[in-house]
Amino acid sequence: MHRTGENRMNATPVEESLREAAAGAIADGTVGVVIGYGHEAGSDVATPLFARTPEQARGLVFDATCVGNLAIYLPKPEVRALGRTGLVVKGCDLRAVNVLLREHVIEREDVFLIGVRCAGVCEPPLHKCTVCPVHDPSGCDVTLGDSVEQPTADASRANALVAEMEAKSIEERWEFWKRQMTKCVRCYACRQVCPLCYCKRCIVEKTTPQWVETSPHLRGNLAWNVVRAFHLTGRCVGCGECERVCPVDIPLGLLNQKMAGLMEQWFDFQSGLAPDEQAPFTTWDPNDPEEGIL
Amino acid sequence: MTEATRLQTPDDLAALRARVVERRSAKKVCVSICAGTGCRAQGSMELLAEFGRQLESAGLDDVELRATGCHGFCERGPLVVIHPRKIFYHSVQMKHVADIIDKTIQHDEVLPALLFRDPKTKQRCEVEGEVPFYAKQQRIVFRHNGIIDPTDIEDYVGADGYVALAKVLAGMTPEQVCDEVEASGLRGRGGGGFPTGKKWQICRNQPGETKYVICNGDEGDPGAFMDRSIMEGDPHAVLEGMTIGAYAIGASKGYLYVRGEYPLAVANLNVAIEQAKTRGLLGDDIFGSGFNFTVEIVRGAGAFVCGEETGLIASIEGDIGTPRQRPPYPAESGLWGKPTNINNVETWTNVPVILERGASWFASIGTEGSKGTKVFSLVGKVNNTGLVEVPMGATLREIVFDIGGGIQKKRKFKAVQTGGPSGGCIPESLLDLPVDFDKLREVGAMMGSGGLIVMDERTCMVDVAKYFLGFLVGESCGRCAPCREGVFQMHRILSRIVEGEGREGDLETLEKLGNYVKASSLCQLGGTAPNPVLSTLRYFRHEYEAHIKEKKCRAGICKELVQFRIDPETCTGCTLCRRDCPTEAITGAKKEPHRIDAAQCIKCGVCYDVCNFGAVEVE
Amino acid sequence: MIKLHIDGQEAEAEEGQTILDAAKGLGIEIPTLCHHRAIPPVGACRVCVVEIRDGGRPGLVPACAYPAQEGLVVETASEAVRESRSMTIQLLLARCPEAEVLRKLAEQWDAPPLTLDAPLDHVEPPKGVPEGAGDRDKCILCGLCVRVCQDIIGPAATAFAGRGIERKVTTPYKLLSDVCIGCGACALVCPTGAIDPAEFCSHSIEKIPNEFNLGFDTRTPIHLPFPQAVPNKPILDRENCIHFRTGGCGACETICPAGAIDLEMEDEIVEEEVGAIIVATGYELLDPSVYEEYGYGRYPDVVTSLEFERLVSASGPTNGELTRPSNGEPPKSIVFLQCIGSREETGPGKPYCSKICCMYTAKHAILYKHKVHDGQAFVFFMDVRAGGKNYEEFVRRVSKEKVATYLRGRVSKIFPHDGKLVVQGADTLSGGQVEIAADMVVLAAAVVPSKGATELAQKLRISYDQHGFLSEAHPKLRPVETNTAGIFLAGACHSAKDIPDSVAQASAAASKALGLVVHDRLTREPTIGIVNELTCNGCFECENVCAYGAISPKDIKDRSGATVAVLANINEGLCQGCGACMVTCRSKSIEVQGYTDNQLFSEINAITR
Amino acid sequence: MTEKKTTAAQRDGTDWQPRIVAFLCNWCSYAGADLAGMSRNDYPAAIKIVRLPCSGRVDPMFVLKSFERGADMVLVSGCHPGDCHYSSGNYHARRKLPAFRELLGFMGIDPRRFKISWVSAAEGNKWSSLVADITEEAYALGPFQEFPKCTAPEKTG
Repeated sequence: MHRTGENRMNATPVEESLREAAAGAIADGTVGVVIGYGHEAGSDVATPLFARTPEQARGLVFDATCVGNLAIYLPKPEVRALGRTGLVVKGCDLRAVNVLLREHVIEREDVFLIGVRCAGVCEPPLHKCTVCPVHDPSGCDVTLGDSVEQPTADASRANALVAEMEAKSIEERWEFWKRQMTKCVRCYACRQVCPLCYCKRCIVEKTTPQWVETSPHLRGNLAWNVVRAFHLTGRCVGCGECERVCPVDIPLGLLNQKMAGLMEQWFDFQSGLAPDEQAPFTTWDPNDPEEGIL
Repeated sequence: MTEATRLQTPDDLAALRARVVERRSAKKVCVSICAGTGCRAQGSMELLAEFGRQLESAGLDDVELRATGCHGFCERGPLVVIHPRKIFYHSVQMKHVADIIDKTIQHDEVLPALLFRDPKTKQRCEVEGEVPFYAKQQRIVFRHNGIIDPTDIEDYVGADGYVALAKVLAGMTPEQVCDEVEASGLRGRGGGGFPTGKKWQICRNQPGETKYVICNGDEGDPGAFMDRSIMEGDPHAVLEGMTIGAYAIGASKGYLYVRGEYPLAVANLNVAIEQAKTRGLLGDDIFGSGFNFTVEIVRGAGAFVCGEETGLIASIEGDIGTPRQRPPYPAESGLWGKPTNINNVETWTNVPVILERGASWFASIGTEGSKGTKVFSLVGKVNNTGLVEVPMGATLREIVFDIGGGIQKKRKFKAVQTGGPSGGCIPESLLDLPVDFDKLREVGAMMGSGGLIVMDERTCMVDVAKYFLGFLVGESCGRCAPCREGVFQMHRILSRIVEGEGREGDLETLEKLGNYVKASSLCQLGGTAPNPVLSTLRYFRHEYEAHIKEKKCRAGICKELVQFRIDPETCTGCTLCRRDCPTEAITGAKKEPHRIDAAQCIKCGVCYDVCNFGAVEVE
Repeated sequence: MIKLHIDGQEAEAEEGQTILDAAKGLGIEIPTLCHHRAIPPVGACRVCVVEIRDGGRPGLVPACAYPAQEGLVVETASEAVRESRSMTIQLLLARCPEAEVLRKLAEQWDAPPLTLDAPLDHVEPPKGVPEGAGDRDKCILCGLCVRVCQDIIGPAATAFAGRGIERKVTTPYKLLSDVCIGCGACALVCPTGAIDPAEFCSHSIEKIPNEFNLGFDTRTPIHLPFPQAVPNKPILDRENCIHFRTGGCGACETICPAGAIDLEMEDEIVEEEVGAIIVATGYELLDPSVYEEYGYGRYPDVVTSLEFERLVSASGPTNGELTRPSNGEPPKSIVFLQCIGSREETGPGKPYCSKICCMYTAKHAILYKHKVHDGQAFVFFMDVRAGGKNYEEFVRRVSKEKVATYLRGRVSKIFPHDGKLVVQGADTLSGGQVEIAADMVVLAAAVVPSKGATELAQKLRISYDQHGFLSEAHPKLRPVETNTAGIFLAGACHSAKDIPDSVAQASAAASKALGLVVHDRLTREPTIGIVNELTCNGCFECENVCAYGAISPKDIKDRSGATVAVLANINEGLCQGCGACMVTCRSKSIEVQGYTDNQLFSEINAITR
Repeated sequence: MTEKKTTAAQRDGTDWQPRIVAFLCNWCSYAGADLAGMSRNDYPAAIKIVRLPCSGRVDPMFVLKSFERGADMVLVSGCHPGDCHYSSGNYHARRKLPAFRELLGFMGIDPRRFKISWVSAAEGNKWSSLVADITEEAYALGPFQEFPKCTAPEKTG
């Protein structure tokens, strides 16, 4: 991979301090690698940059193109083999790190978190940024950047798309999703990019029994996406990467948002806000809602 | 009173005594008036004031006026003695004061009318010692009574007071004191007769720092008042005795338990305690010996049973005066659970004189087993009532007839009751019995605290027994069943007998109950309570039998069993009985034989008592 | 050790012990009245007098208060002792002819009634105090009550007043006592039963209803739960105990000769690991006060069948004398009503038949006739359901021999009239209305499960029906087991049952339980979870959902011993096979044997074919 | 229970019978169903029971699988809350299954075809009336073919 970060002349103050922090951590052996964002020619979004030397850290950038969620790399054995991982995280990315911590995928001491305060990325801002509850990543080893006014998450906006869908009749919904799922080519990019899809063996790959039909017809596609959405229920932090990477533009985020909203509504739960939270499907309360039970 | 300085050493005491003696002898004449309770009742305090006024107006300021304790001859109060000749006037009244000052004091003239006239020899007795009442007495306990002013410590010191204490503290060990008292043979005068020295020794040998001495001044026997007289007339002697005793057993605190009915005794004792404190004779470091002793007065509330030592201790502790089971004896565990020595007033009063004059002197008086003297209160149907102190071993006859002057109205002697309500009745046949602890016990009576009640033929012994038992029923504390129930039941039987309801077997039941109560009671109140019944049953059983079988009371006391009748032969018609009869049951004209209307007669016996001719007969 | 001789035997005593103690050591019995081991002796009653022959001042002394002294020679039943003791008893009897204890002693110690003028009649009762602190006819003035209150309990509510024969136990100024805490220690130590603190305590002393006798009489805070209780030992009811309510009293601790009471003790939760549980929570009766027409709760003479059981029981509140609760008179006529709340499809009752009522009502009728020979008994019934060995014969006998008149029909109303209860009912066999004036009505109320049985069932994870009866695993084939292994049912907690059925089920439950626990190894269902370590992510969400704590981390090591992974591991002893972990596992790395996903998929496939 | 084969061809016919897959916990609902049988209660035979240890054992995918295989309705029934034989299995089910139903509904699969109920071992009567009721509803909803039959991409407008 060809890194172009060094070519960028006028680094912002955040980037300066980011590079300094990363170079320092690498130099004093705190970490074996810092995973951050770099600019690569031909890509309109920032790409991952693995800095293993202080010099390489000079290539780190932080700007509106830094959309991706780098937490995806944390569980990977080949990354862990590089030594302690330094990770540049935005607030939204930190939520994914928190879920990984809560699910014992990584241990806190295995990572060095370089938090960057972020008001939102992309122009116009992504959906996830407008509803983001964590602009200021807390609990990181280093936190950089000017403090960002914490805008109240726009709940109505967060639920607007879901509400729009729910306003439709059953048949209309069925038709909508049938149309969407028909497009699915079962490339599993959604799975690959999801920082929380870290299973050694995905359920789709379990054949005895065959939980999900693997051939890319509508019924299998539906089953896969139901499973995917349900496995992320109470866990998905809404980074939106799945939808972003979907080659056929299935609105996967809509399903995740539906379930995340449900968790918040039923169990007052938002995923990834803290590393020691209790996932809603691993606990219960005698006073849980009884709706729709005969 | 001169300057009230603290007496630091025995020498200080001797110096004070010398000063007092010298000052007393300077005054040639002294009018000594009995201020004992008996004489006060007869106006001695008014007499004292009158003497004071008249002596002052006569300008006789070198005549000393002294209010003394009881002389004992209370029958003839108020008593006045004129010193230095010790002329003994009795029954002195206000009208005699001027005469006495004029004649006796100023002109050394004796007023024969005020002298005692011996009814036997018809001779006038000029001094006390010549009066038969005093002649046979030996006054050791009463050594100061009637002589000193009990409210003036200097009088007591002048009469060799506190010499014994000085001697003890200056040169005797506590053991020596105990030994001395034991050698004297002094026995407790409260009734038990336990050797005093031995008692002290036991208490002394108990472990523990804190010990107490108590003076039992709860003189509860009806008619007895010798302890009262001593406390009123010679309080320092009591205090001195207690102080010596405290030194001997190792106590530093004493309690004087005085009957509430004895206000004068309390007053005089309080004065004495204050004076002794001022003089350093009570308090810390007495006579520079390092020995400390204080005395507190506790006033009893008048329960007879508080004379019992454990009852008394309970009373001092603030509880109901109820005796408890002994052992442990107070010498082991007494007041507040500490070793405690209790002696009565008369015993304590003997102590100083024993230590002053020596054990052998004391032991020379009295009988084999009972040493010293005993004060009796001689009362009843005897001519000379009062307090008499005789050596142990004097016979009842001497006491009743020689000292007491025989039975009133020349009636026949029937019995003498000794030892208070729970004593026994001694019949005429035992009149020559030498009185001491052991002899009295042998005949079923007891020394007690020294009551002697003389009874004449007009005394029903069943009624007497009932009377005393009635007293004891009321005074039993009620704790133990034999005393509470047994004495009560005995009293009920006696009541029935005197009411003519006596039954066959009653006497056996009485004896059985009596012996039972004696043997089984918790304290000595119960242990002696049946004595009046048992002793009268022993000596006067025929009277009981007459009551039960013949339904007769020969003494004419038990109303249900008596009929009074006037013998027309003997009746002179003097009308005395007719006039005295409270129910006008007697009729008859002057110089005519009278007769009694049995329907109206309430059998009070007044006619019998007033008839000078023996015309009233009892059937 | 002090050595002394008692009745010719050598006795030993410790310092501080009395002759009584020493005699006790030899097994020599000396009667006492005013003595109680917890209270310092006073030697007041003199019943315990013994004779000192030697070694001390000879004479009679109270054994209870006289210290054992070295060398004492004591006779406990000499002539003098016997005479004294007999006289004491006679005198006390003269005071209190009613005192039972004295009568017994009089018999024992040959104390014929004295020719005494007794009983006493001039001891006036204290004013303001209803009957005096002491029952004058029984108080022997031993003073134990006064001493226990003063020396042991502390408040000194009573004391002696008066001297000698006038002595009595009373309160200060003869007024109701404010300091009395109502502990009843006085009544406890009183040898004659003369004192009752309720009579002089200024605050009312709450009587505690005796639960076992269904409130027909009262009990003390320390009481035997019921006659023949096992263990047959008293229990202390903390709620009513004065010590626990006020911090005072504590008399029991002092008084108990065995020193068995420790008021510092706390309730503790005892944890036992057991191999089997038998639930036998029993039943109670439906509260018949829901039926206004029967007047239960309003009319004291309307009782339930269980209350009737207590009233006729020899160990019951009336010692077996059957009396009307309202006035204590024997009921001359009695009406038994069956099916109160049973076999009722609507209303407050139960749809089921309570099964035991027909039989016990027949028994009650017989018991009634035993107690009240000339009484009349009536039974209102719906059907007589006396199925069982000799059951029908029994009921038939009761009806045939006219022990009770059986009336088929229901009762519509019970109302009091003229001291009686008028029972209005229908006699459907004769087709007429009947009206019976009864002294007593007994309601055979429906059998319902004990309170708390459902809560217990929830704790034990066993099921119960809509009435709260606990459910068996299978009504025909596993009638003793519950659905939870190791838990068994016995008796009426399962359904209304009579004694033979309860005994049979209990025996079966016991043998089932024993069958489990006698083995060294537990045989159990193989349906437990197994982790597939190849695919386990080690996220431990399964650990979170496991109700049994059966899942724990397991270190996976390589050959060098280094930990390469930490994965879930299931303890097969703890796992119950519920499968919650399987559902939670996203990578499907756990399978419950017997309920594997494969098996269930096959089932789904099969039934949707 | 009598079983009638239901085929696609018959679905519009009068003898069409809904196919209801019921997942019952072993301790309560299965026992309740058993009780209904023992009590000789009548209830429709359309229901096919899969016995599991616990309602907490019901993987939501079983539901989807059942629909995929042609079930017209799915029922999951367990112990009443608080009564779970495994203490909390039904509490877990109470969180997951309704959430899954929401997801299905969101995706256009009629949530009325997925029933959840609590039936205790003693509720034989509840069981039979419940089955009668949902069978009635299943008839009303008609056959559910959209999901199982969508294997081939449909040409949509």
